[in-house]
Amino acid sequence: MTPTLQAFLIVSTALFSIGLLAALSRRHAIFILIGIEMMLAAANLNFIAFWRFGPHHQPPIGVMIALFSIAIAAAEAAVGLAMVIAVYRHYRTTNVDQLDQLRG
Amino acid sequence: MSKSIDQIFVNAKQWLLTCLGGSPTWVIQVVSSLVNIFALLAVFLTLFALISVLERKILARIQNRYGPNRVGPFGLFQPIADGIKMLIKEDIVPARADKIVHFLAPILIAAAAILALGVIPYGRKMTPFTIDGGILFFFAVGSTTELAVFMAGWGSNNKFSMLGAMRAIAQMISYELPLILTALPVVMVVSSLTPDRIVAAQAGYTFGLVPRWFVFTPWGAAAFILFFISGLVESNRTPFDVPEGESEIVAGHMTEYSGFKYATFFMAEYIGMFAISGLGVTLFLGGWHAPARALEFVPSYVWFFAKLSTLLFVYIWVRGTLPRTRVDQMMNFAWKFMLPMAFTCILAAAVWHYAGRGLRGWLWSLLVIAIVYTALSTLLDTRRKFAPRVYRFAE
Amino acid sequence: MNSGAFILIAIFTLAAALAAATLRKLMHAALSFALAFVGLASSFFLLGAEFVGLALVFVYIGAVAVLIVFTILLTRRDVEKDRGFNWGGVPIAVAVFGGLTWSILKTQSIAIVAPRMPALTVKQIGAALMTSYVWPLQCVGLLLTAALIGALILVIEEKR
Amino acid sequence: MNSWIVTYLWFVPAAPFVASLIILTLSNARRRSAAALAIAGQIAALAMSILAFGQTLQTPGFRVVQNFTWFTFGEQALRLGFVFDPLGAAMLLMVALAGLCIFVFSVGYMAEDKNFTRFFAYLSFFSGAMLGLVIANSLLLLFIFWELVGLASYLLIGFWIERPRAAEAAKKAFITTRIGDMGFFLGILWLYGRSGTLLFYDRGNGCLESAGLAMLGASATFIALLIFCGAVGKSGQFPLHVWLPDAMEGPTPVSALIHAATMVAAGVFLVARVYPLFSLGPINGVTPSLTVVVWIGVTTALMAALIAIAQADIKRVLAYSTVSQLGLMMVSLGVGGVAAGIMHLLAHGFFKALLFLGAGSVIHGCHGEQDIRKMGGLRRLMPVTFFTYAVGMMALSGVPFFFSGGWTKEEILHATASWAPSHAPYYLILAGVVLTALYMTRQVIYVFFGNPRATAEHAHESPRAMTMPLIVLALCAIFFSVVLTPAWPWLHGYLTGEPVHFEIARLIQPMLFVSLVLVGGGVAAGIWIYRKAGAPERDRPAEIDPLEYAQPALFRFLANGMWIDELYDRTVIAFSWASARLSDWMDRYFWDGLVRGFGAIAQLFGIFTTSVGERGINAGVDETTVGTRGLGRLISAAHSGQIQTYLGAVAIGMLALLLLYAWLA
Repeated sequence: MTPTLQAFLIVSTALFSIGLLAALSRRHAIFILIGIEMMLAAANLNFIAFWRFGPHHQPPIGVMIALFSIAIAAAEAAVGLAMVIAVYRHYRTTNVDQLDQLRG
Repeated sequence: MSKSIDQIFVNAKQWLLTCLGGSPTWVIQVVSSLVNIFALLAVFLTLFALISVLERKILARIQNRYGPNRVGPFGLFQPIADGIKMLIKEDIVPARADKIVHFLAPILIAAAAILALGVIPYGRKMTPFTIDGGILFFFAVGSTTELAVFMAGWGSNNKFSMLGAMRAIAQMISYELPLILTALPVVMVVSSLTPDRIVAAQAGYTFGLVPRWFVFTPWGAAAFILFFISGLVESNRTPFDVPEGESEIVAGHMTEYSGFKYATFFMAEYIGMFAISGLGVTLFLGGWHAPARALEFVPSYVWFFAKLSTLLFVYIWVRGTLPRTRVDQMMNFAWKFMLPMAFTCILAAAVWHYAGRGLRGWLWSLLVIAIVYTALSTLLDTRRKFAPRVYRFAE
Repeated sequence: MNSGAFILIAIFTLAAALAAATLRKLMHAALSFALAFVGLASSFFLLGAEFVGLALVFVYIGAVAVLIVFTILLTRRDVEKDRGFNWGGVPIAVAVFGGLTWSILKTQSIAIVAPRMPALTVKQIGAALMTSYVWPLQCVGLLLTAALIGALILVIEEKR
Repeated sequence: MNSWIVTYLWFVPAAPFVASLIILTLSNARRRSAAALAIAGQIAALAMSILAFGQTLQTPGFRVVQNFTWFTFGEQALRLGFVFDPLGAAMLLMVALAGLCIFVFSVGYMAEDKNFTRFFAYLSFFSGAMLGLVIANSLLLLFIFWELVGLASYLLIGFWIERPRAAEAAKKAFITTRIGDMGFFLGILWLYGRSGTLLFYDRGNGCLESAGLAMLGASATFIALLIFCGAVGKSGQFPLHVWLPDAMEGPTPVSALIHAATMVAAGVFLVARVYPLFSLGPINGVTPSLTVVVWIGVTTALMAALIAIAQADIKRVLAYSTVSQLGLMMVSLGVGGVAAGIMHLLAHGFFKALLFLGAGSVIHGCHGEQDIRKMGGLRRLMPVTFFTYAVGMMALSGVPFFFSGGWTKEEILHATASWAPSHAPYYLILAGVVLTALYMTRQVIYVFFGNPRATAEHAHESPRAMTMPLIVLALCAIFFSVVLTPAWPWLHGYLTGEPVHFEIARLIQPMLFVSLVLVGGGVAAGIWIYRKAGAPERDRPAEIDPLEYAQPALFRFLANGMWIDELYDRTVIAFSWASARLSDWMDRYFWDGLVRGFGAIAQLFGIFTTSVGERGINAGVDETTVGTRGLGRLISAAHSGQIQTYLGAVAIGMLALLLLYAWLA
């Protein structure tokens, strides 16, 4: 017995939801970044899974997209964390509840 | 005859597995892996013990004293005594420490170091785990060390630990780039990330005399020197042992560790050193290939370990000779010299390849490296004063 | 592909991810985050994408996790303060999970097992990267450079 | 027939151009390298010119052409090209050689100047443009170089920009020549319109070849006259000659190079180049356009010679003499003696450069003094300058046998004498010859004889860098006559393509005695009139010119250039000012008033609409605004400013989409 595509998709959905939870519920800005990274990783898992379970394995499109997405996620993390530090310097806090200067 | 000696360990493992005949495939796989793991651990822990005492002996010779000579013949049983001492010491965990992180750090760091050993070909058909992207695996596993060091620094909740960890991570990240970039020309030239292929590509002899190791090409020599320096930094060895500089920050991230945990750190450091040296041997020194055709009857693993031992000796020699560098000098060196030179090696390898890999390519790539080296060293003339030291801390 | 391995990896990954999302101590959460990615990388291995798995470990544990712990370190004074948990996010996350899972289970066309596949070698990936995907590769390189410079400019101390 | 030489001909102008560009990038302090570069460029150009010249010797009537397409618009391709024939070759050699001498001279003359490098950049630039002009095979390309030459001239006249007079002179030169160039350009356009090509020679299709000329018909006369306008401006012919004397404000080497030897000769060269256009007509040799050329030339020659007699500035005398000689060349061209005119142009280039450089040496020796009345007795103080200057003076005066100017002048006289329509130009030119001898004698006496006056007492000989070019040029002025003598008129043959043979008998001709008598008369008259110049004589004070003492009114008339500048001031310039004022007034009051009127109307309309807006529309808008603001306040509550809220909203939106999709499916 081997796992089906559905099983992988459900795992990735769960990972996505956990990422969403982290991004939605935690007050610390870093958690939002962690959550977003996890959501991106869930998407990567989907890409790889669809590629693996699909009929065509050449060219490895899913792998390519996952690789590029990893690179982009790395860039996003770098800039995001730099922003966290900049925000911390400026407001002396990383609590996203207190960062509401744009409140209408 | 020489063939069977060369393959003695492979055959032994094969024989061991035949005893399991009839078992399901996954059992055989697991057993095979376990055999590999135990063999690795046995060899390298012995080597660790041997090197720890040899280092002290060699350092002692360099410093004109005897070194350990009480326990056993020539003090050879010293590591056993040390081990016993470490085991029976009290394991102290600071009260304010983050206990879990503090506990996990040495385990993770040792695991990472040992994992890295798994992809190196130690002899003909003697690669414990053949992975398609073996070099990538090595670096991927190696990069987890940084996290482990940070865990040690953070978990100890001690300013010396934290500072040491910061220094260690800063230098490891800075030198990881040249380390990887200097491995790149070899990967490019072989067009494979598999260590076995890389070793296979270095078989044969030019004019039947000079082995075709990459260290004998200009770019290979330059890359090997850069790789060796980066390896020194990555394993926190003198002259780059800033993170654990005793005179400044006690023992860096290991300050709050004692007993067996400390021994684990110590062991991880040495095993990391073996791994880096092993990779250096694989990438540049022809792996397990013999240095001359006449010497090919000697088993391949002997050659590998001979080369490894030579490198380790140089490590120890450097430690006995050079003083510790300053942090800012080290960083300047990494970003302003090592990185550009690493890129130059890539360029020179490309030049070597496109000029036909012969004498012409040899000369051209030498020219490229010489030009960049001259330009860089003129620009970074050390007689000129570096900019005044500026330390940046986030408040 | 083995169900046992899959289940082990899935449980490990999700448990680590859940820990990353909920652990009170930020540092523990960050380390769990790294652990979750180890699990994810193993599932990539399981799916035959070894290279991506290694790249994932390399990038996330070697770089992103280190960045995160560094950021935690640099904003340390703020970290120790007690933080509430915004419970409003839980129903949304659960609803999203429920909705997606329901739709996945409802779609019968994806209840398939993996076809046989020759191993994907690094060489093939390299060939693809250097031929049909060279343009995206260059773009990503540019993006990373831009991100590097941007991050540096963001964190460099302003002159007073 | 195509030769390799023409393919690489563009190197000749390119060498000085490149040198100029490099010099421009040098700092002011790199004087030595600037001079070296400029001279190296010039030597390269000279060497290549000699090489090219050697090619032309092989066959009589040598002419090679290299054309290329510059750009294409629509179906028309605009083609440029280079041509190389004896005319161009001789000019090339003269320009390069004289230029080299002047470059070397400048090293000494400008040694103290702080903008030394800039000077050499300009000089090289000029040299490149002039060399390009000579070998251009397209009227357009020629015009481009023509204008570049004009630009160089402008820059160099105004080189001492801090002197207001220099700046004025530069402006004057630029604008005056521009008037001529206007005509020139119109001529080019007309020519292009008629013949469809601007190439001179193009395998029988060029505008100077039979096919092209056939297309022109009667318009050829007008086109030729328009092109002649350009020549008049550049060569300082009668109505537009006023800029040339003023151009002497520039450094002396510039006067020598540009305003004596090369650039001003470009006008003559232009006429010679497009001579087929001029000579196209029913009666071959005498066309309306050529008649105009003759009369303009005669007027200029005589008038300038007269004015030169009354000038006190050493350089202005030479400048008017240049104008006069250019007039002479024009006459020669007009009466059909093209070869004679060009020969005189070449000879004149050498000896006039010599004279100017000699003048420069004198000025240098007298610490910047230019007034000949304040010099005197320099023959002992500056012997080299004196001897070379004397050679130049005799060449210019046309002393036969030994000096190049004498033979060429002879040729011109021959050509003019045989002009069918009228003999008047011939006699007028003979008068010009006498006057030339007279004013040159006057100048030499003033400068070199008598006792040193004023600043001349401390004069000194110039450095080697300045005397060497003088000697070279003096030798040129003498030995150049070898190829000019009627006994062996090699240059004549070279230019016309006719075979040449040696015949000693032709050396002695009646014309020779005529000119000998005239020149001798002029010199004798000069010596007699000015024997006591610079010294008091009876009741005449020392600083008063003998001629001025005798005829004050006439002298003033001549000294002020026959009041032509003043005439222009009163007429042309006054008219320009008046029209400018009128335009200004129109602009200020008429057009402005119109605009203001419209503005006022618009303003009135604005006031009207404002009141309507205030009363009627605004009230409604206000209500709407209040309503919008309330709505905005309501909506802004959703803007919590917290990203997590937004993220949650996005998630809920995604969920809603999912449900919608499920419901639809």
